[in-house]
Amino acid sequence: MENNLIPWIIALPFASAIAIGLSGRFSTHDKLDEEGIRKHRGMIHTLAVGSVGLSFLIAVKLFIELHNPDLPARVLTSHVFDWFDITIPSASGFRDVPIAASFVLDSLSGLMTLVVTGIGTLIHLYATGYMEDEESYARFFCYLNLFTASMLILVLGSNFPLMFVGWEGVGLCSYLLIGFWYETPEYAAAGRKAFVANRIGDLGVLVGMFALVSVAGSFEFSEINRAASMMNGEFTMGGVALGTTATVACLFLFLGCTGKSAQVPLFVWLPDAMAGPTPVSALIHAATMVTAGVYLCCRLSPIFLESPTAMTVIGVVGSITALMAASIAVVQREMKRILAYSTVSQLGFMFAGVGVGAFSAGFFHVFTHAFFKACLFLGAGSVMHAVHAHGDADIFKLGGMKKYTPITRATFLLSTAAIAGFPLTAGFFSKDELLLGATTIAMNETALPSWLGWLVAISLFLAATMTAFYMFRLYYLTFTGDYRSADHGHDAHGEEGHDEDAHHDDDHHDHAYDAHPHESSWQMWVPLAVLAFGAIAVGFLGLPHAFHLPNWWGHWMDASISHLPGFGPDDEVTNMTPVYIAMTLGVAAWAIGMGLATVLYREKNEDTFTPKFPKPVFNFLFDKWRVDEAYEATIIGGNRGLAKFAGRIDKSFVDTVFTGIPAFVVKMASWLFTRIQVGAVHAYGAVLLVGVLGLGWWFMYPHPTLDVQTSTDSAEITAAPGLGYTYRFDMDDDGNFDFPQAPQALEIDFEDDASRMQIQRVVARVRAAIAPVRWPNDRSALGHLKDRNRRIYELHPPTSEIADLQRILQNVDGVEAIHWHAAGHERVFGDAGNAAFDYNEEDFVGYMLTVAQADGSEQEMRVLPELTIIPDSFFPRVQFEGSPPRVGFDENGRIKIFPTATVNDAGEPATRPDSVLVGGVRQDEPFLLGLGSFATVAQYRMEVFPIVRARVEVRNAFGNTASEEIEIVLKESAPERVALGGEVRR
Amino acid sequence: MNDWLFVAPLLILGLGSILMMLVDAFAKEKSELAILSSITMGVAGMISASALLSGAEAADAPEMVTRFLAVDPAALFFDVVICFGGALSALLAGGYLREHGLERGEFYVLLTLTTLGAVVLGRSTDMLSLFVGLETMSLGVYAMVAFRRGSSTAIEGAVKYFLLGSFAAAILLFGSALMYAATGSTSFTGIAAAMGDADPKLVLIGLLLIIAGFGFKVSAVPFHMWTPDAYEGAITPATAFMSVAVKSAAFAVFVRILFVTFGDELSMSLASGWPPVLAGLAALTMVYGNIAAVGQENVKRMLAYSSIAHAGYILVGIVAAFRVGSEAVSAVLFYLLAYTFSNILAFGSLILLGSRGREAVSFNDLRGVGRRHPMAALPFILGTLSLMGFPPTAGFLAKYYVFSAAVQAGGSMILLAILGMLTSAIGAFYYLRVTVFMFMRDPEPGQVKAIPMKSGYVVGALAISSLFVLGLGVMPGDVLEAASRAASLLLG
Amino acid sequence: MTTAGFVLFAISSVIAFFSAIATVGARVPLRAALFLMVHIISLAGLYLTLSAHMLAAVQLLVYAGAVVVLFVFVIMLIGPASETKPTMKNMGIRLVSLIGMILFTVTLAFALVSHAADWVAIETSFGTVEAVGHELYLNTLVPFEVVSATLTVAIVGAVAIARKATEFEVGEAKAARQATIDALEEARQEAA
Amino acid sequence: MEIGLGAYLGLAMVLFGIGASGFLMRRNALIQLMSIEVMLNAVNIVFVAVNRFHPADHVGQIFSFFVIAIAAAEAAVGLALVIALFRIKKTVESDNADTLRH
Repeated sequence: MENNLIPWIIALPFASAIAIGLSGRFSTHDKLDEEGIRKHRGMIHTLAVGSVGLSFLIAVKLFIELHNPDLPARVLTSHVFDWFDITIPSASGFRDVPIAASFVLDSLSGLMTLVVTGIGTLIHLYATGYMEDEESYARFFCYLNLFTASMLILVLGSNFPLMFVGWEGVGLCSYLLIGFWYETPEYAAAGRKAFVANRIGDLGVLVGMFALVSVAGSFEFSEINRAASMMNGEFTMGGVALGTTATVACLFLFLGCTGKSAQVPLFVWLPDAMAGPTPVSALIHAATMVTAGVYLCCRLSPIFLESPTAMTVIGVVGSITALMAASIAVVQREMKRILAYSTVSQLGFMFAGVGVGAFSAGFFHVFTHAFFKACLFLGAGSVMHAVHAHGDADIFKLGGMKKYTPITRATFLLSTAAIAGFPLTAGFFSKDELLLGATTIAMNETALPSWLGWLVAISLFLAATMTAFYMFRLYYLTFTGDYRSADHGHDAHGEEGHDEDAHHDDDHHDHAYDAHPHESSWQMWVPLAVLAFGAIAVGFLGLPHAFHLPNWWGHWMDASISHLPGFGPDDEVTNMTPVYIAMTLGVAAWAIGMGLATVLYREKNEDTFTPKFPKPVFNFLFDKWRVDEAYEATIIGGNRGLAKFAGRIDKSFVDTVFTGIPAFVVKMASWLFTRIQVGAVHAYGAVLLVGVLGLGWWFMYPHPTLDVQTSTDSAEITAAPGLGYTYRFDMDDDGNFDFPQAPQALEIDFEDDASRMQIQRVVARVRAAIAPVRWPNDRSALGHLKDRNRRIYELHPPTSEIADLQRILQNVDGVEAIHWHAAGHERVFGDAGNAAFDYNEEDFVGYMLTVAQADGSEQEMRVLPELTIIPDSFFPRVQFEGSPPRVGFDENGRIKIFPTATVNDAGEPATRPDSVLVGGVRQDEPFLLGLGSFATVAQYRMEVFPIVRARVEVRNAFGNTASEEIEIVLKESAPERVALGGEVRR
Repeated sequence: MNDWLFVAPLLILGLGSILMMLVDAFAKEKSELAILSSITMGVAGMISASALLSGAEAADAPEMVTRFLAVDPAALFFDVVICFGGALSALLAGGYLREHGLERGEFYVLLTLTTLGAVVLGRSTDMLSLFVGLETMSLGVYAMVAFRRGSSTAIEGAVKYFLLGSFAAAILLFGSALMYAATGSTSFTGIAAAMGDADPKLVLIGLLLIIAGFGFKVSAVPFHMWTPDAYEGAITPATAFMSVAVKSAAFAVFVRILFVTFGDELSMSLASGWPPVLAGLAALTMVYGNIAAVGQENVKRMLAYSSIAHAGYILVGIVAAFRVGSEAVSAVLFYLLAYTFSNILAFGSLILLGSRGREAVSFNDLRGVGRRHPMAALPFILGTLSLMGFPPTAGFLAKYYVFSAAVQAGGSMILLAILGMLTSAIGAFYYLRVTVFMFMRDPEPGQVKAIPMKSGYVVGALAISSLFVLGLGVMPGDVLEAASRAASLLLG
Repeated sequence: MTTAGFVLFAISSVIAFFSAIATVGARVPLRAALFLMVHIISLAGLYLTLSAHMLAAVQLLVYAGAVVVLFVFVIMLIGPASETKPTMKNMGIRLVSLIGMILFTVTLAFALVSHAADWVAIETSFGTVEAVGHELYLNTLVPFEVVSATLTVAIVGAVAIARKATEFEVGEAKAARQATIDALEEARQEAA
Repeated sequence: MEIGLGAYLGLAMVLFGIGASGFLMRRNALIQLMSIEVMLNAVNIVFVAVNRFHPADHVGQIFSFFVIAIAAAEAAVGLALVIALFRIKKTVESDNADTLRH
């Protein structure tokens, strides 16, 4: 159903971003006094929060509309305008596929929109408090609003290109916001890193998109999903079959997801992204943008389900990510860093879920995660704000914060419980669903292998245990115990005991924090409270349906997300074992992790556990498995070397050859061209006159072009039409016009018009059984391959052959010379024929002989290599003893063959008896070679084709004439019907 | 009543110019003629635009009018292009003339009447109205070029333009006379109807002379020689006007005459018709215009050569139409609209970047101005990007449509399209040079630094043009639809 | 065609031909203007052979009476400078275009001369003031109205170009020149 | 010798050519202007002559009427330009105006 409100959801934050951006430009702070700045900021945050809030309200309204029973499909669409057409190849040639700017709000994108706008509103509100001391206030909110708008385009776009606009948009905003404090080089570097990692992934999205579109023939998600069953065909790229379309597309799309959603191996950017302001971390790098990958998988769930291979890859990668990130988080010491790795780990959970086909569960985790992770980040931000930590806060310099920041502490605790999987919190339910998906796959017969299910289940259990552990570690160390920065006097750095191996970055913890922390303002704690409530409550939307509890989530998502057969929200669960296993694993993970953390860290002021890890292990974990170093050593290092090399090439070679020289040439040409522009009006007039004369020439002289189409029994000769043209045709090359008053097209029937055509002269072609060359493999004495790609050969005409031919043909009375030229190239190469010429296999017709006769006339012969016979050695020459057979012309210019009758010294016939054959019969007497018939003279096959020369003379209204000649080689079947001087011989 | 709508733009332009003359003569205070003329032309364009977009049709406009002036959608489309070009030029003049001490009311009267002539020319369906419209337009433009009468370059450009222009007009006129001799009719349709029995000699000579005449007006090589001099010599708003409205009007009637009068099979044949000729002219024009623009040091002159190059691209579209039909013509219409706004942006920015005594004319004047005044440099970049054909600007789509029409036409037209793309690549060289000079070069010591003028008019014109350049680039839908409707009705 | 018509045609065309050559070839513009007058009158004679009486009169009135007078007026205004001395400047280009033009003209003239058409009978009213006026004001009203715009443009344009600078303009021009000088001065100081 | 339309057309072409040659040859802007007048008059001959052979209406004569009017307008602007040129360059040689080039 059309709904015009949808675009407004996007337009509001977008407009606000523009307004704020412009206001920032036009009222820089140095022009304003205190009061002005205050007013300006008031304007900015009213706009920023208001626009997103309004979007949220619209989203809520539309979401309620989705429940309308008249909308069974639960889809609202909005077509805004036709964007552009793109031409794509399809089975039936090229076709235009329209791409519209249209949006769709269904159960999937509806929920995501609620998350983006709802949590977005809270974070915008929070940011007004958090960023209150920031100078680039306008810039921040401009970016943040722009991000929201882009994210909404990503979510609501109904087709791939539009989604990609959002996809790139959020990437850009993320880059801008990570590097928000770009004065600090590391922060700017973090932004760049994020951008590069994302760009690698984006390439995957594009490839995946075109793979899908090439089959579905549409960019619309709905169309692509409808075409899911067609995705099982082979997908070839450059002639190489890569697998089914679904597999190829899904793997490439997943590459995009690993970038955007920080999966192994492209996850490295996300922890560094914490360089940005905390609200950014909360909004972009925890709640919304990073889940775009999961969203994309859910959006295209029918396609992914077509490819078990891709699903397996996704499940494995997700599991590895979950485990790896969780293990890194265990030893980290900065609040946002721990949360960042936790995010990566949780994203791994989601993808592991997707990999086992639990799309709905995966997306449920996206939903719940958005609440508690946003709350955690904001809580961390609140703590940092309280102690005036810039960038990040070291938990070993905090402690006891519950005294100073009670509200933050309460919300943080609730969220920690949720993420750790405390029973009946949101995280508990969503993790349980994921585990359930895994165990179900493990223990049921499906398209997906059961080992995948076990792998996912076990790694998720381990990762969840670690999650509970490091989250409570974080909570205890931050909020319980004593505030370790209370005393300014001593060096906090040395106090901490455990960081003997302080080779890691310690920019931020070589000084203590503010001694007197304070609770944050209402703008900051209200969002915390709301989010914490969500972290506890939203889990109840997805109660496990195996126990016949109302599972609103599953039903709701069923409209947009596909599932494996038998896995629907309404399907009765027959085998309860997986359910219990999942439940047990979930609760156990929470209990073990939280219990361990409680024992080790509750009210403690130092970490007595992780430093006891063997040092290599600790360092390995602390340095996030040294992935960055590995990249540095391999890809980046290699790249850098390559770049240096390329740079040198670029400077020395490309800059001169490809840039410098053309630029110089063009400049010279420009100088030359403008010399005619001498400034005097007479010169201008003269050039104008030249143009007029040129046009005059064109219009006053006819331009005939002849076109001929032959078939077996007729030929149609057409001259180009022109105003006032009259035509005369000469069909026999005798200079008289046979058709003096002709129309522009002349059809000749060979049979009926034979007499009228009066073909009297025929150009003979001799096809000789020479050059039994196997092109292109032979690199014979004949020549060599000159250009492999274009298959051009440098061909030396066989000298011995020429000698033979010369011997035969020079016996023709009055022949003075034989000129060779390659037929396709019309290049004469002399009597001896030694010169080389380019041989292009495709258009090679044969050698052409021009036989110049004593009377000055020329006869043409064409010698075609016989390609069918391949003797052992090249050119087995017939040794002629005495005089060879002769080929000549009779008085009418017809081919006449004289098998010789001379005898040798021994009195035997001088020529080999079978050297002249017609139809396998040896000929002894001179005979005429008829049209269409052939004779074998020595190793030469001689054949006669009639070539008709037609000439048209065009006369236009001005009385000017021009003529054009065309040569028609009559087809093989035609000759016998055409009279040659009344004689036809077979 | 509805029928009046179709001649309303003409009436408004005529009455508006009379009003302006009266205001200029009798108003004591400095009057805002710029805004008055801009509104006059803007309203005229708006009326045509609304008639065009509403899809209204002149049910039975009086024969007296339709014999001379077309009332079809194509005519309305060209009205829009010409009037908007005129209105924006008036705004540019409003800033420029005042800043440079040339504020005289005649300019706006000339501008409005010239626009009237251009509209008549663009709409004409008869050799008579063609000639009258052409001369009205040309005489006005000659005067506008010479408007800064104390300047030797202005007078020089005007003299050359005038002499050659009159010469070309005489050639064109002789061509139409011969068409009359051949067919006994002067209306486009009348000539076309009688062409079958006409003496081919006269038709061919007529066609040749008409093509030469229009080649001059649209500045196709080798009839282009006046263009750089006239563009350089004229005051910048006049240059802007010439490059958009005058050129559009010439193309409008050229397209109409080619397809209405010479649209039959024989006139379009490859052996003796106009498509090969225009293809040749297009190739020459693209190559010459682009290459010659590279070596220019004067930005106006560079833009003059660039406008020659664009004439080449448009000619490609026209030639493509002989095979592809309305699709190519609609591409041409869209191109003209896109080109109008892009060029106004370029010339307008040039105006904006200078002020009295510090006029920006050459590339050297642009040195560093982008870093000193980024907001003023922005429209220039947008304009050059669009002229270069960079997505998502209007210029990109325009080029895309024209070249894709050429590719669809197939045969040797593909070569023409390839040539067009190659020469566009050369175009990037000199368009980007603007940006390079504005942002990456520092002024030489002792060089006068250009300082942007402060003029609401110019800023307004630039804002409107930017909006259109981006709007047409992103949402060309409605305009394209109107263009293709206009094109298909034009081709009948 | 009657004999009288033929004689008139012959005389007029010969005069037109030579007067045209004299016009474009005269060294002194004043003489050229007078030859132009002769040319115009001879054309009026040609028009009479074509039953265009009204037009012949208009030709004399407007061309001879107005345009040529305007030319003479301007020649007088400019004075001796209106004569140009023969030089070889651009002679190459000019000769080339002359040859090209002659080639073009001769070719086309031969092509056109061969055009044949039959004389057709005409009504007595053909070419009279009444008939032409009727046509002009009824059928070609639209171009007629547009021509008024053309003439307005010409007048406004001519005034805009040829008028001497007013006091205000002189002041403005001075101010503009001063601004340029100031800017140069400023730049020089900045450089120093 | 029968005088037909061809004769008029030929004459017109020759006069047009003379005018054009004058335009291309002469350096005096005034004479160039007069050459253009000659060219326009040659066009008028065609219109009037053809009208005599298509006497159903007066299109040709009306056309020449307009040509005359516009030639006058053109002369006005042209002469104004010549005066302006003369003011600045103190000459009416049209190829003296050649500082704008290349």
